[in-house]
Amino acid sequence: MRGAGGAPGEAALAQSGKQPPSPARPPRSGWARAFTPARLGVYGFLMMAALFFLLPLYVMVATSVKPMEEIRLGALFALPVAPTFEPWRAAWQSACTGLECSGIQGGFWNSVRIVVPSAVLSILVGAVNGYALSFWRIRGASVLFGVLMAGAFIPAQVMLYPMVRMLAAADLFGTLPGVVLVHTVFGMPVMTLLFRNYYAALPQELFKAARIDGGGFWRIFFELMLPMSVPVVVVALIMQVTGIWNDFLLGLVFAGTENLPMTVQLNNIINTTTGERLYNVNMAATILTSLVPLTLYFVSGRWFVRGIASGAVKG
Amino acid sequence: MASMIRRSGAATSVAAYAALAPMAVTVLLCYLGTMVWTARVSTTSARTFPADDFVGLAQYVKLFDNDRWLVSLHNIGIYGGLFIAASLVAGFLLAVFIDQKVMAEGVLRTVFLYPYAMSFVATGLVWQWMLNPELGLQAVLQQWGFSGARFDWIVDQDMVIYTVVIATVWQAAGLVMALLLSGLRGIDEEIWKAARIDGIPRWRVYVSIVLPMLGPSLSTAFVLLFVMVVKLFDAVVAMTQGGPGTASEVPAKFIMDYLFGRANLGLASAASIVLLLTVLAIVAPVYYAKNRAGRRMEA
Amino acid sequence: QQPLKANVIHWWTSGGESAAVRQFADAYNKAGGLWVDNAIAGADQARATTINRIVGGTAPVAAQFNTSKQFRDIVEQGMLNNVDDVAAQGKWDQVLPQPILDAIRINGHYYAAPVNIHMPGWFFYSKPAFKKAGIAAEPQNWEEFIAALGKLKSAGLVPLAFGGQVWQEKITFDAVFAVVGGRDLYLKVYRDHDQAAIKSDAFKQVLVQFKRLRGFVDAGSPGRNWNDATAMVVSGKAGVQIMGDWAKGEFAAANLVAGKDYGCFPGFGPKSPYMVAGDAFVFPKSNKADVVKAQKLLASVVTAPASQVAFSARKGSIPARLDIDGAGLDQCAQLGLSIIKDKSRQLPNPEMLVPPDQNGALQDVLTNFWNRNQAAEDAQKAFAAALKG
Amino acid sequence: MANVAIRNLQITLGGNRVIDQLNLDVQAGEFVVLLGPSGCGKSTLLHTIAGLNDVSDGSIEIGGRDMTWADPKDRGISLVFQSYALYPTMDVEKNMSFGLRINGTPKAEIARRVQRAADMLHLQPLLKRKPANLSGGQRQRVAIGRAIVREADVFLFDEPLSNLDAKLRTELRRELKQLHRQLGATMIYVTHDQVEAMTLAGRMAVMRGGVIQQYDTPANVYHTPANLFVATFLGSPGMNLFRGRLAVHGASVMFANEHMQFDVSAYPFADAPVSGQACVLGVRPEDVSAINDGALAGRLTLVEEMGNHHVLWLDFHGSQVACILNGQDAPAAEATVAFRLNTERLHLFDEASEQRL
Amino acid sequence: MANVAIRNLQITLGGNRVIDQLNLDVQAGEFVVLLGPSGCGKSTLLHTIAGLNDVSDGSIEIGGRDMTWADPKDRGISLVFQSYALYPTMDVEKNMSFGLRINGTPKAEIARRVQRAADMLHLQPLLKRKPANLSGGQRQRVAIGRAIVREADVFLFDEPLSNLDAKLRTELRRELKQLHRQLGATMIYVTHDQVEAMTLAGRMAVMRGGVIQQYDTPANVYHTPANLFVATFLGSPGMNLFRGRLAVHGASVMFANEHMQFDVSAYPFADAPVSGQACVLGVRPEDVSAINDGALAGRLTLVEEMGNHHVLWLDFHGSQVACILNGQDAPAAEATVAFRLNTERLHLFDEASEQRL
Ligand SMILES: Nc1ncnc2c1ncn2[C@@H]1O[C@H](COP(=O)(O)OP(=O)(O)OP(=O)(O)O)[C@@H](O)[C@H]1O
Ligand SMILES: Nc1ncnc2c1ncn2[C@@H]1O[C@H](COP(=O)(O)OP(=O)(O)OP(=O)(O)O)[C@@H](O)[C@H]1O
Ligand SMILES: [Mg+2]
Ligand SMILES: [Mg+2]
Repeated sequence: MRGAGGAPGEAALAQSGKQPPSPARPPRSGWARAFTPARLGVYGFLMMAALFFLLPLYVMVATSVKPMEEIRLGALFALPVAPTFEPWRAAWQSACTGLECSGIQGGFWNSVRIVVPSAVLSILVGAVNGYALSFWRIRGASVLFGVLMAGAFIPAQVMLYPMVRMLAAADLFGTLPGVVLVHTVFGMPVMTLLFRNYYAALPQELFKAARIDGGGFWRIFFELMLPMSVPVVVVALIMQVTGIWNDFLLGLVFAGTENLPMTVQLNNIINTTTGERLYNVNMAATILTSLVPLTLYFVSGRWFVRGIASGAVKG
Repeated sequence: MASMIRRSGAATSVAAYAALAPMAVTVLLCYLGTMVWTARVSTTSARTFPADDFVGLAQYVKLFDNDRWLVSLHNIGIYGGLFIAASLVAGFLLAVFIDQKVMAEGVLRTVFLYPYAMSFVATGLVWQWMLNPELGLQAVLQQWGFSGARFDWIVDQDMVIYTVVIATVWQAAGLVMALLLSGLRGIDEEIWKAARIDGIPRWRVYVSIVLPMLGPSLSTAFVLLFVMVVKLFDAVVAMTQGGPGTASEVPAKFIMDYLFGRANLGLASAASIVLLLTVLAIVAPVYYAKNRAGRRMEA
Repeated sequence: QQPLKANVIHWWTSGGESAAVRQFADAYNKAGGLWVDNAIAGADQARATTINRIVGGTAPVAAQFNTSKQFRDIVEQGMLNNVDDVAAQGKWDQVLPQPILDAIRINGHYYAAPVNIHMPGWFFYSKPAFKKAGIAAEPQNWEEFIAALGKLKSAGLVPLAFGGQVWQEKITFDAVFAVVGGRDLYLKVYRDHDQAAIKSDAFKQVLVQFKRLRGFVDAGSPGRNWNDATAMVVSGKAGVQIMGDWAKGEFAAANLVAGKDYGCFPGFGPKSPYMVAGDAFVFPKSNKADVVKAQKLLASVVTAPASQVAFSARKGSIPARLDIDGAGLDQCAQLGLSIIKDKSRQLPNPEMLVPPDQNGALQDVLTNFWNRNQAAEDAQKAFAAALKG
Repeated sequence: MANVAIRNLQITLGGNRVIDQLNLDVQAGEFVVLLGPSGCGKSTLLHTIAGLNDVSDGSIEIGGRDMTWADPKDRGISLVFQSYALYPTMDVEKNMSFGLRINGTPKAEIARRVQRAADMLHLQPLLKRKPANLSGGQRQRVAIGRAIVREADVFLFDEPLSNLDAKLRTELRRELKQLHRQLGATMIYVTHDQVEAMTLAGRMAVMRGGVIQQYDTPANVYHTPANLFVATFLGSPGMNLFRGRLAVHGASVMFANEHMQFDVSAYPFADAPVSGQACVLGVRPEDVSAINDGALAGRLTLVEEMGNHHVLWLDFHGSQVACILNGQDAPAAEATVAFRLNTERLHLFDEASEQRL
Repeated sequence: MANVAIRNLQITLGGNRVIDQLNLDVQAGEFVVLLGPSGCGKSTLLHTIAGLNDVSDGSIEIGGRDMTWADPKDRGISLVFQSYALYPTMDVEKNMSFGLRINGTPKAEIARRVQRAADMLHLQPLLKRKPANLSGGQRQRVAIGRAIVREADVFLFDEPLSNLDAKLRTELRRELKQLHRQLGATMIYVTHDQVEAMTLAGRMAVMRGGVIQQYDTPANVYHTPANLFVATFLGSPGMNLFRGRLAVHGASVMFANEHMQFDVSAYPFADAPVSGQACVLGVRPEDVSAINDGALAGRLTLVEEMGNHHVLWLDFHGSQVACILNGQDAPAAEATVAFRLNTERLHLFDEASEQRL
């Protein structure tokens, strides 16, 4: 627990008033810590960075609560004069997305139905591949992996036509399993790479120990490797949930008309060729759509575990 | 008898082969398959649909006759270098600073990651506005009295590609941060202790000890960013539509335009193949060298 | 009996468009069908989806295309049903303008049902801005127009609200081409790919005049969306915008009325050509009787005079049929409708004449010419090369 | 040269009170060995002195200055980690030199010190290897090397020689002693090897459950253990124990149980002995002589051949008595062996408190 | 019960030939200790037997079957890693039971075995802790626990007790011995502790640089070392060496150098001695007696107090001679001490080949 606040100890010190007489550094608890120059530097940097990152969000939010008349004036950074939440309401339930005018809510559950199995499956497959590649010596595996990684560089759009034909041949075109499969296929290169490299950094001895313990391929994977993969699984989740949730193309092409994800509605709202554009609704819809991944980002912190392999080996 | 079969290595099992079967199928069918298919199509005169004639390298000739393709290649070179470097640096810095036991870590992490969650169709538009000299930052600065302030890169043919770098780094840095943070958090506590004993300043620990230990995470991030570079499309469409003129055209947009709007599958395929070969030419030697080094260590 | 279900792919997704497509849907439903809406924003995206669904075996009953060369390939692949019966019944050959007929009739068969005509080269102007700049009347020729822009500039306004995106540059060019170069040159170049015409001085003059506009746009124009440019006219910040008739939707959304708050003219003088573009439905191949039935029903519904007017009134376009009384339409549309009845003023837009990839190449040539410091001669050469290839 | 003074130290790790009210004074230049059973808090103590654990209560003084909250790098210490904690991406040489380079030590000086450490630790041929490619003992030597190149005021060694062979260990033990003399540095050294402890320590602290049981010279700790724990903890094989009671008759004091009776009048009792007191008699194996005229007898159950001596394990009324035989030839197993205890070197402990009488 | 037979084994790691043409035969149920300097290839050998390293050449037979390429889990082995290799995400109990759960051992049986191991290793109160929250010795005990619950045919121990205190070590040593008897399993055990080696080994293999130097019972290895390396490697303090030459006069053979002369006629020469042969004479410290009428004399430079004995270091014409004194009181330093060598227990080695004569 590197420099961990040591909260209980400090509390005790403060209460008993037994401050050491001439400490080179006083007990480091929350507030006292916050005011060393180094801490100020840290917070300074983070504030600056946060400002840079938040500026576009500010514009988006401000735009989303302005009426269109205000937006047409082009005062981008101005606070809304007559803030309105109508665009948000509209984005959620009454913006037109074609014949229907019921906002983006329509595809929400479809998106959930797509994202959950797709994310789980693609992460699982990626983890298994990464694990097999870094711990098991399999003939030809590195060649396969090389081709897979090369595949990551082909634009998905180029692959659409043959994929459509293959799925149609397998009778999976336009079905939920079909789109899940497609997401798994397209997620495979990056997921595999992610896990492969993560496992490469783990002590090989752990795997050896598990082999001695008689662990087969799957047991070692599920009982040893997966629990140790928590931080990387979180990253994978962040990537896949975001990617699949925001995916528009594959959902549109492969999911079938019954299962179109929310982003198709989103796209219909914000992306028109010759129709009029309601920027406030567009912004609101965009932010609304991203709430699911954002929630994931926010709660993912506790899984960024510290020192997950600590104490495993001597060396 | 086992010795005859298993000479290749001790750690092999049927399950391992079985586990990799989905990958093998995917690679062969979806990736290798499409690559071959694309290569084949690139030698036809296919328009909206794949054709089965053979026109040799005509599409390639056409491709390299195309000014816009050459501009795209040039742009992606500049863009790629800057984007990858900037994203790695920014992501690493963010990861390091967020790792300082700061308050509101969850909020900050979300702040740095949120751009990744939002469709570039909308955020790209916001960037376009913000960078627009008449609407955005330059206008604001001039309103504040800095009449000489100029920030009109987005309308400047020579500078526009850098605005794409800014916006895409803004989008990708958070992901790099998350990736490196997960690597960072995996490092054994004792290493930190040892470094503290050695009297190594924190920043130096990050640079000299942690960074090398993050090697695998960094290489993941690198490949990820590289893929983003090659597939760069949304941001350009949303921010500049490739303009002014063709100044911010990129290969993926070229391919997409010819694939859909311009209905020239043959040319788009040829462009994909050229792009892929370029990537391979850059990546393959590195991959090969790394693999060899790895094998040498193991052997 | 089951209503005839029809999956329809189209890219009309914004508020006004939604209202417009509802006219078709309602009419179709009333005629005994069941409209199943498959709206997909973005023309390219929607077309690609149509093709993918056809390939994947889940083709829609009907899909929107532009009345252009875009669906020639699909026809050649034998992937579309024709609607010859409906066309014969509706006497399309008599009621539709020639450019539209040329686009939808391939090898003597009708492969699309045209729904409207868009004119992509309208000149919209802000009345308050004109007033402010002291411009009394609409310019009657190109030079007057340039002079008007000059006045706007002197008044401290942005003379030309311009969105520096490739397709906007292209339609602006085509508008300039039509009014400056004239109908004959236009057809020689676009329809006949006549190299001599392209290399002519007249054509060079078109390029020069086009480039002249550049002096009247603001620094923020590159990359700008068309509706942001329209907003400049709406707010009176800018004087003129050259844009398709769909821009009226933005004016309407801002509660501006044509003829009162803003003006529109499709060209200069009484004989200026009227460029014809538009949308149509195509009908993917199917042997299923009820699908074919649905397709025929749909084709007749969307080409029916009433639904055409109802649609265009909301879409901002004009009906594809010439035998229609446009009373329900706005001022600009009525103007357009009256013009198009004059055969000599009908002018197909380039997409009807040039295949998509060449059209794209022309866009590239023009955007370079517009944005770079390029001589008109060089652009002329590039233009010629793009149309040759 | 710096002393280390620890006052009322309390350390809590993961909710466990690991060190409790610990006091320890190490003189400047002293060599102190920490000894104690596994898990008693030795490593924790070293880490705390080094400033790697947060202190719950108490203070740590190094070189006369309160360092309770000082940064590890300001304490003038260096530490060999029990788990090595080598930098995995650096080769052996960089592992050793990294701290010095950061401190801005001149290049030549770094080279010299690394050179010397490598020579001393026989790491010369391995300087360019990464830790992952080293054997356990080699890694441990790198860990030692990294600590000693720093030439700190206070060296903290956490079982630095545990994975080395006896020969190398003897050699390094001597080198460390020499380093100690040469640098005049203070050293605190954790080991489980009693030979190491005995030969290196100026003083030695025996810990148990986070509490120091005895802190004295090795000889004193060995020959006059403060309590039963210390008595049994040191020595191998361990001290033989016999339960019994004291009987005081005027000046004569007897220890007795069912099987034996001894006159312990000569024993240097701390307090006057009380008749009937339940106590434990301890005798080290080397003070048990297997001789023919021994008064006691046991059945020989096991002979351990130790190279230079034998250990005889005798069954004496159900309990095992160890006895060291320096002669060459051990009797055969199952024989009955007579033995006697060296009454001058007995140890007596109170049965209840386990303190030395 | 399974034998282990290694034939012409060759192992290359990272380009280094670590094990070279090694042959080793371990009988079923035997207890073999591997001994050798740090980095000589002991761990590598164990890992290879376990199937964790790829074999460059040679074969490994376990339980009569060729296992050179068999999967680790099919070899019926269990291994204590020198570096522990505990599963960081599992608590102590799960670490130990993992292998059993994999084998599908019944729950009750698992509980019983884990219980027993935890008792034996004093891990009872720590069963729910994760490795990161354990002390070094505790981790090592978990590593042992994980191996012994498996009750394999062949146990491989890589310095399993190095981080434990002497008392616990003695206790566990005995427990392991008992386990060995009880299970009748074959055990191969790496240690640096010679006491451990001596007490545990049925036979012991002394390795050096990947090559086995001697493979024999502990007593034989100690008393008749095959070469100079083995002679000096074993024993603490190490054997005293004197360089000299042989002089053969008929049946009488003399060893002589400038300072000493000995009749070594009684020495059991393997080959007939050659006059003038340069050789090394070795005497273990316990065979050096410091007695008043000794023929040789040295200046006492250092007295090491070892608890139950003293080691005297004598300066004999510039070289150090160690001598073990079992008496209580050591002479003062700097005194001149007379000593004599036990001529019956001398060792002679050829100076060039270092082989025993
Ligand atoms: N992965 C590796 N790559 C290269 N060399 C290695 C590797 N692992 C071990 N070695 C070398 O092989 C030799 C034998 O190593 P091994 O771990 O078997 O030694 P050991 O006898 O167990 O030593 P110790 O007693 O120090 O643990 C050592 O010199 C070591 O440096
Ligand atoms: N992070 C931790 N959380 C909870 N308990 C801990 C932690 N680290 C150590 N302990 C416990 O504190 C006690 C002391 O640990 P320490 O490492 O100081 O022991 P040690 O004396 O060095 O033992 P060893 O000789 O086995 O290395 C042990 O019982 C251990 O289980
Ligand atoms: Mg410890
Ligand atoms: Mg080893």
